[in-house]
Amino acid sequence: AAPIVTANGRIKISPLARKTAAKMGVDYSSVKGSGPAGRIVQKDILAAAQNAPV
Amino acid sequence: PKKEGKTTVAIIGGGPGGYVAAIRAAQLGGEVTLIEKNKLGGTCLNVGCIPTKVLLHSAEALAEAKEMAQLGINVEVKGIDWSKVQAKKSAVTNQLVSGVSGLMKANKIKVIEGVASFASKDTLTVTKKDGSKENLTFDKIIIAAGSVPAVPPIPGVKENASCVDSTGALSFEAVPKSLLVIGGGVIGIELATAYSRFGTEVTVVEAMSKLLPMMDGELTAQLRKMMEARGIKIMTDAKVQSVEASGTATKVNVEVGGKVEAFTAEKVLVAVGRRTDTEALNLDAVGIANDRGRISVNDKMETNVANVYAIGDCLGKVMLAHVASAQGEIAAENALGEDVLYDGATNPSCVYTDPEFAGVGLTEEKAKELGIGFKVGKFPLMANGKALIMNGGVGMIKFIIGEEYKEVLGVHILGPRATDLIGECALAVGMEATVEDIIATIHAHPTVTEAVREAALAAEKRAIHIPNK
Amino acid sequence: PKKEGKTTVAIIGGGPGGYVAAIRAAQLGGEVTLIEKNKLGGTCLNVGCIPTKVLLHSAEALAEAKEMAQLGINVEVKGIDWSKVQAKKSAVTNQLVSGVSGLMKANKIKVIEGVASFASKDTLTVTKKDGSKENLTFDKIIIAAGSVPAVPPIPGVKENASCVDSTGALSFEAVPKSLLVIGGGVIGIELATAYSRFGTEVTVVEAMSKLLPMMDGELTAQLRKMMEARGIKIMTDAKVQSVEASGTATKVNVEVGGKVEAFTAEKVLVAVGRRTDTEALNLDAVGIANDRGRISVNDKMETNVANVYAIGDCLGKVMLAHVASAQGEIAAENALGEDVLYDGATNPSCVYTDPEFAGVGLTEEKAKELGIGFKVGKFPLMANGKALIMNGGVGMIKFIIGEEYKEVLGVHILGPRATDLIGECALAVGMEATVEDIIATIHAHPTVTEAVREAALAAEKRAIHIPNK
Ligand SMILES: Cc1cc2nc3c(=O)[nH]c(=O)nc-3n(C[C@H](O)[C@H](O)[C@H](O)COP(=O)(O)OP(=O)(O)OC[C@H]3O[C@@H](n4cnc5c(N)ncnc54)[C@H](O)[C@@H]3O)c2cc1C
Ligand SMILES: Cc1cc2nc3c(=O)[nH]c(=O)nc-3n(C[C@H](O)[C@H](O)[C@H](O)COP(=O)(O)OP(=O)(O)OC[C@H]3O[C@@H](n4cnc5c(N)ncnc54)[C@H](O)[C@@H]3O)c2cc1C
Repeated sequence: AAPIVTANGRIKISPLARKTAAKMGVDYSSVKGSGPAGRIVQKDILAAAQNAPV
Repeated sequence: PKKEGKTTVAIIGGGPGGYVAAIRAAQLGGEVTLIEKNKLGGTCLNVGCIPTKVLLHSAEALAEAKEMAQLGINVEVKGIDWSKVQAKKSAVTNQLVSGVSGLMKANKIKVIEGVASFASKDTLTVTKKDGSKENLTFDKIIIAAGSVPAVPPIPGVKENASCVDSTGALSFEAVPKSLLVIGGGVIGIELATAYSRFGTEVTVVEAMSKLLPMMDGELTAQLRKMMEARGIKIMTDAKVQSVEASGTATKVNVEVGGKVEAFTAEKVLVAVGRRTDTEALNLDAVGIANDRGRISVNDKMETNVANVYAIGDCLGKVMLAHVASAQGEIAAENALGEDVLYDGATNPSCVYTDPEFAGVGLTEEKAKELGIGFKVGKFPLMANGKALIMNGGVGMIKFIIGEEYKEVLGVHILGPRATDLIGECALAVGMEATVEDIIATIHAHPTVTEAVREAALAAEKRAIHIPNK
Repeated sequence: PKKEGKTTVAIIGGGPGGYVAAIRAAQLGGEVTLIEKNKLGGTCLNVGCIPTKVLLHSAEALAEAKEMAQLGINVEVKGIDWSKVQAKKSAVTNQLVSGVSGLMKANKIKVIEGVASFASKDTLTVTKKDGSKENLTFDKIIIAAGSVPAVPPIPGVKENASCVDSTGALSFEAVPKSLLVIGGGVIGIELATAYSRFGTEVTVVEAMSKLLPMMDGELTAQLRKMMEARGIKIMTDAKVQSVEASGTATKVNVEVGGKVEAFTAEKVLVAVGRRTDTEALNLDAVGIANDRGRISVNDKMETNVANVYAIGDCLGKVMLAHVASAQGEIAAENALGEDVLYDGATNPSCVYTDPEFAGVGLTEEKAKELGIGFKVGKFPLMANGKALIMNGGVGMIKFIIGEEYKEVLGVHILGPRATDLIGECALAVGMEATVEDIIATIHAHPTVTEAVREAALAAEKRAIHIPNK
């Protein structure tokens, strides 16, 4: 799944989700966002971390 | 007669839940019928949010008039023209109700006056004023039946005409000399604020240990002090045992601190909560799951019965107009084929006191209860120029910030314009903003929003206009 | 005597740019000296933002008092006690200035009274009141020298004592019977609003074709109509040619529509702009790049000379207190070893008119000029319950949304509490929010913030409380 990008070409992700991804080592460039208009939110990162192969 | 390919949608109830759901369903192409037994606008426009705010607006004007001398504006306060206050209330209410009626027409929504009840899972019996009944079948039904004041089983309340509910208290024939308010929730506190400003001697009796249970405790305690300083008598941990007539007044017996004390007041406002208005619906007969009249739904606002949704006060959960409306949009979207979830994370709670009081997200108490690590940032409005000009700088803003990621968990504001300041904070919660996002945003000078940023700075121990401890 | 390992920082000027930079530098461990030739608080606290808002607050109170009868509050307006209005202004100003002084102490910032000028790139000569001079050397110097009213080369302005600048207009000895305002920018419009409410007959003369050049044109036109309806005479495309005494009054000759017309007024407010106050600094001698006194900086607020920063009004760009403060924090952080950039994208513009007027981000005009694809969402406050209660529903909210990504490019608000409502919108711009983020956020009822969401909905043609075209 490809994330949505913003007008400035950045991936649409909430600041909390970005920090969470950094902490958990999740690469969010392939996470599908569930927030408004496809924004990646923290729970998407938590779900991705859970599903990631160990 | 169903139009080719159009989904037929019934909405039961024309309050802020129902009429918004109706408009949204019509926007999405539904053929919409709204059934309302009383007045469009529901509790909110007719006997709730709007009329209370009109009274509070007049009350605030009176309070301001009394303070104008120190601004260099000499006015003599001649008194209150209560019939004009009431006329203003009716004028605003009527304008908004007829606005809703116009919106129904503009959106081609059919409005039926009558009481709806379920004949089967997809068919409603509508009983009109003249007693005639009609059965109507729909593809989708959204229940938005709302709530009515609860009458507590306190001996004497029903028997005494001086005991009124919020609807009664909005339409007193004259400003009462004294008023005892049973219940320190939002409705009780707002009406206490209004009548206290109008000159009524007000006493509030609350059974729990704290007023306004959903609001931040520290700020609620500050508000309580301000109310008491203005002469409102407030008792918490106090239980009303009975009410009895006492000459032309009413005696209320209150158990407080182990003793029973008697209080006398001209009027008694019973504001102990509201119950769902779902009796007429026939829920059990068609198997719509509910808990003593409180309808159960999932995040899509679906009941257990296919194609039947429920929203707003009739769920018996968060009884707020904007929650009803938000849920109404979600229910309509799902009914018309979208797949969306209601998320209450950004839901603000507002109390129209003096100053205003608003909060969004987690309170300190709630964060502790959930075991979430957090830090607090506080900023007193005494150090904010605009607040100083507006109300002498009374109030405080408080941020609850997540310990690890510094996300905005909650914001609580007691101060001028709090109910509008909370908009920024709700957006912050919804966007999962961190304290840095608030800080990076330039806040205009001189505004009260500067204090929002300062409270965020305070959480980082880098507030500018107060020393950081 | 420099403390071991501490960076010494000088701040020139104690306005909202300088004192904020000083506090931030102290927070970051700097040993800070602030040099102020006049009063702490600068233009903003002493003769700018704060005193205008105090006058406007009294003026608003007067206007409200006159409208109270229709709220059922009977008051007799006895008049204005101008000395009390002025006393209130001084009281608020003094409280805030002494607050700044307290913050300087709390942050261990050394304050020197005197005029600073560059002796060399890292050394300042401070000339004290008694004429004594001292040379002081610093690791870092932040220039926050601010601005003063510009005097236009209009014949007669200098010679006529009835011609005042904004400082003069804040301290008239009495409310003038008539006032002609030269310049329809923020300062001119705010003072026109205040004095018009106080009963002065006000005329505004603006050389350009539009008032308030930085604000949205459509809403500015609405505001102009409202001001005219209240009796303020407004001329645009009108050039003042000369001013001359005419008995006890002053005659102002204005070229408008090809003809020269004469207007007579008791007082003339010259509010055509401000110039940087950098003459004393000796910029050219030490090679600090500037454009006729307007200091040049990069996004780090660095001048071309190493270790010398400049912020706020003395840059001669966006002359706003909150911009000066934001730049002050950035300069201090960079001076103390951080590496941060000033970003003005979230900078709100506010005008304290009746109703308030505020904007952030791109106006429709600017988006067109930049060739950015956009759509507009508008919501009239007539359809917002809270605005209806507060001011009869006068005003409008307007969103500018990017065509492709639906990001919030700009928001413009004319209406009650606009200057605080803009906080949410600035956060939206800063966080690159899209219209969906605003829509997904629950906005409390009844608040004016609901209309913010409705305007966002309108951009998507799904507003609830107005028909969508
Ligand atoms: C005094 C007071 C002040 C308040 N202030 C605020 C405030 O400031 N902010 C806020 O957010 N909330 C406030 N509230 C709460 C707010 O009014 C409610 O949360 C809101 O009205 C709920 O909307 P609703 O559409 O769910 O129900 P309602 O507004 O109660 O509307 C339900 C409608 O359904 C109709 N109905 C019921 N059963 C049937 C039937 N069987 N057939 C046909 N029609 C039926 C009713 O007649 C009614 O019109 C206040 C409430 C009160 C009492
Ligand atoms: C009437 C009026 C209303 C305004 N209203 C608003 C408003 O509502 N909102 C808003 O954002 N802005 C408003 N402004 C603009 C605002 O006041 C300025 O943008 C702001 O004060 C700029 O801050 P500053 O620190 O850059 O400069 P200033 O506030 O001008 O401070 C500069 C200080 O430096 C001192 N100084 C100068 N040179 C030297 C020297 N060589 N040595 C020592 N000291 C020196 C000066 O004495 C002064 O105290 C208003 C301005 C006016 C005139």
